[in-house]
Amino acid sequence: MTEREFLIPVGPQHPALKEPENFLFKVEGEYVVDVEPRLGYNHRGIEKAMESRTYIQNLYLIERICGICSNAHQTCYTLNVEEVLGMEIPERAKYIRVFMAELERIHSHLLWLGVAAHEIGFDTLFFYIWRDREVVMDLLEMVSGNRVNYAMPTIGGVRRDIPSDKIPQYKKMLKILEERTKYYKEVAAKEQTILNRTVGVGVLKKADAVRLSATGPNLRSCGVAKDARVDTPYLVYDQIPFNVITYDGGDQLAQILVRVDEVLESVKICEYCLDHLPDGPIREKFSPLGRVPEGEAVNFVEAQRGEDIHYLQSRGGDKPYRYKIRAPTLANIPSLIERLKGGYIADIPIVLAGIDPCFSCTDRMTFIDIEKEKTWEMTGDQLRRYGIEWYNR
Amino acid sequence: MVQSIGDIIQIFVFPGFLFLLNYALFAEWLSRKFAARLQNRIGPLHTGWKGILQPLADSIKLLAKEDITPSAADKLVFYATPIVIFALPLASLLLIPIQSITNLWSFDPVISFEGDLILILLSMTIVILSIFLAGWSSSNRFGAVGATRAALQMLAYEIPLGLASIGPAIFAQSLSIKKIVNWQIESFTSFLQSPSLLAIPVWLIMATGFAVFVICLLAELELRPFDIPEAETEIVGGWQVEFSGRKLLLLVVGRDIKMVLAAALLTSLFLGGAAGPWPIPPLGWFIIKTVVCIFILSNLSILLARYRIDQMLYGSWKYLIPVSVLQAMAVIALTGVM
Amino acid sequence: MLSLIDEHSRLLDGLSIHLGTENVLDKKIPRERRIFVTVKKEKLKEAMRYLKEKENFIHISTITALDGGEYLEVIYHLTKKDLNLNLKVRTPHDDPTVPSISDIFNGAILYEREIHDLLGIKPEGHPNLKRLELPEDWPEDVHPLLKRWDLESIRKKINGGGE
Amino acid sequence: MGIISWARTRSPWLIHFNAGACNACDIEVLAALTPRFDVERFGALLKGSPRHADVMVVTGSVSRQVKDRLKRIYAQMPEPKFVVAVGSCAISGGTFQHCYNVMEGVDKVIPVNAYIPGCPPKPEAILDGVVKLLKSIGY
Repeated sequence: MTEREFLIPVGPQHPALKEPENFLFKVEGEYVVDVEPRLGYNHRGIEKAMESRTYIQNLYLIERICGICSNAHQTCYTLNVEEVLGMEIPERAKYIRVFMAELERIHSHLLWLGVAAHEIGFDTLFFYIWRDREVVMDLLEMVSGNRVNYAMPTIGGVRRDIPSDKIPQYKKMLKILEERTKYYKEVAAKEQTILNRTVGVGVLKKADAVRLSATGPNLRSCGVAKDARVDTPYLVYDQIPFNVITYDGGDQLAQILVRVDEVLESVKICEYCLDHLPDGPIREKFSPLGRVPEGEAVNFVEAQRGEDIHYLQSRGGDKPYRYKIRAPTLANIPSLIERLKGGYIADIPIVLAGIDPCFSCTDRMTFIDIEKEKTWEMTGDQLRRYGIEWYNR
Repeated sequence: MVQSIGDIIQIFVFPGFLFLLNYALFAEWLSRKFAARLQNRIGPLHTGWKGILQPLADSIKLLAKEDITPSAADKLVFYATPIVIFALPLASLLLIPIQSITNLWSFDPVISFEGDLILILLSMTIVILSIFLAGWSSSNRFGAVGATRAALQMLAYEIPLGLASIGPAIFAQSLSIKKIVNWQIESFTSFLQSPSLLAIPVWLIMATGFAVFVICLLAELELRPFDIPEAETEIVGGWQVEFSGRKLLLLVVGRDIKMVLAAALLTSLFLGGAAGPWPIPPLGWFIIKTVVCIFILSNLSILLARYRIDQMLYGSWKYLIPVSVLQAMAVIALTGVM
Repeated sequence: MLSLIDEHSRLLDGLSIHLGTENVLDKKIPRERRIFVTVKKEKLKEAMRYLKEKENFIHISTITALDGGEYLEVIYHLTKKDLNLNLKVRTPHDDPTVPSISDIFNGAILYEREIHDLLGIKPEGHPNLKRLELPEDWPEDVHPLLKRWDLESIRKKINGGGE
Repeated sequence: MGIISWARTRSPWLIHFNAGACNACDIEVLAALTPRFDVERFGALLKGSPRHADVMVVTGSVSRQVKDRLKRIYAQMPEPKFVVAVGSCAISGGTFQHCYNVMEGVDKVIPVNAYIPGCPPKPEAILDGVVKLLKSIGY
């Protein structure tokens, strides 16, 4: 702590971070020198709880790890259980799961785009984007009955079918989404005030991104084309033509453009799924008390924020012996620290939001700093004592 | 005796505090509604007709709230600064010509003397200094960072603000706002009778002065592109973070009055004050012109994202100050020729 | 072009030759793109170096640790194009330590802190072994994911020791 | 008392605190601000600092780590303050009831005035909850 450094706690209650996490920044004037993330405010001990619940009950728990990528976690969980059961799910169910996954990606990326605009103080864009996001929320509500936590994937297939007479309406809504996203892509790329706050801000070099095994748009914005849908394809992603978006700017603008292009890509995938939806049943029989044979399985899903890995070990019986979840945000935190160092205080929110952190996913296993630092709101006398102690150090 | 009662009414009732306070609340409703409509929202709706009483409801609620003073805060400064931030803009609004109560068609201000323009600029600077003190005295980290940012921002826009306001003063050969307004009326009427070629550069200079003035007012009012001192997403409310209850009320209404002061200054220096053709009295013209200025200010603040403090300093030192200096020089050159 | 399964078995043979067949306890290829292999604890670092240089694995997805009853098991999930390799290492309950691989795969620095926190498996040579996501007022010796701790005993320990 | 209670019901300034939620409720609280639902019609604004706020919107089953931060933020709010627990996690811990790190419900930590059930409650439900809270304090 050099003479002029000043410790700014950001969070756990902070309007820029929608979730409780606490970053301690060592700053010199307006420059960030060092970052100590202190999270764990969201840790609920889900993995322990999963060991004491049956497979069907775990479906509801897995879905509520994180509101925005609930479908991704559920898809991965059902893939794991079906692999251990050796159960083959109907082709139609696979297409519906991919359709839901891509819809959720559109929903999450649009949400993030709005929040990113809000971080740099551009509230008008935030309101416009979230107004257009309502279109995808209505679409999700029509398909699954709920705006968030759709509970579509279940062990053995999908819970609800897509009525074929509704498909033209879904397509019309997808078209609206595509136009609006193209408009926002143009705004993001040309609006000078956005460029001022995002170009060259929070830059991550490609070597660092690979060294720290980052994932998702955070990695792809540094020019590395790594996508779980291509590296370890699951469901029917190997039959669907789509390309992996990469930009090599490595700064916040690259993150914005990667996500906006991915929305356009997801709209194409959704349309492909709707066109090639095979008919047939949507679910295999799996009784709620069903027992799962011994075995283990690892599965990857490309969630909105990156590669989401689940590991299941079952030793017979109706409860998993061990279930491990590593959400994408935890993999992105070391590279987030790299991005934050050397920036301005004013850039903290946009760089923090850059990796689209989902601390409710991460917090099942995020990390805390032992050093006994006070909570975010130092009272006056602590600050004075701290100030005196700091000056005569 | 009669004279003094007239003054009291002028200061406290008509073009004075009562009218200005209501007008400030009306201005806040206007900008909030305008911002909402621009963002495709509805804005306040249920309090009074179309939500017009919303600012009043906010103020009364704040009056009735608990007023917390942090134990470590510097008590005297913590109490004094909100009062200064509220009182100074209100007082300097008395210097603006709105409407004289003696006869319907004249618009001389409550007090007018040579150099009241300088007094208004001084009061604006003191308000910013008290904002710095307020943030610093609240002994909260975010307050401290907000305060330093407010001070930094003042460095950036004070000089262009002063220079831009000198333009009309030099044209009118005087530093009193009343005379500046009169000059504008004469030059405008003379231009209508005999449009001379010489008028074009005058209009050009006045236009650049207007633009520079608007940008500096955005910074002074801490509106969107320059609301760095109270950047809500970065430092949690900036220098206002520790204020609550009555002190927060003084700050909120103080900001509205500053908005009205900015709009009034803009109209009287560049848009011909409260003067206008026959049917509408000066008060009507004053309200129309200030509403237009408020629209301009809040429209600009809606459409732009927030700049970083260093970008703002860089922008103002590199562009704003040279332009305002050029404008002042051009004015001097032109008056020499005329 | 070799089919994926042949590719995986070629990789496994290369690994067991490099480490010596007695150190590779069991190998399993359940399906395309998945390999499960168990290695002796002493040979872990060497295996990791081999996989990084020879088989150009660069990305470590995560590290899973579980309480397998008589032993503690740690699984390293490495991924690259078209392959996910899961390297398993076992340690007895009374010696819960594992050599740290954060110098080979920097991304693992967080996952090792997590297994230390939740299961008490200490990664040797870890640069800053601090507590992971458990709260600050959490007693040191309680590692919730160990099988001997169930919900009531954790609550009793915390409420007893805690507030 | 008519004017003050009229003013209090007409301008509830909100502050949002996520006490370990899965952020489904948080994005619905945020959606309530956006053009389609626009909670500003009732005069509600989202404020940054607890000093400026009257109503605290808490989401999520309070995790052990967040517990004392929640108390601290609640203590910082000036007096006529109200708490709205949004979502079944905030009401009773929801699906995370038997997890070792969860306090199962906001009312175990701070007094709560209004509960909005749902997982997540739709923005209309949140608006309805806020308006009902306003009516109740309007007595």
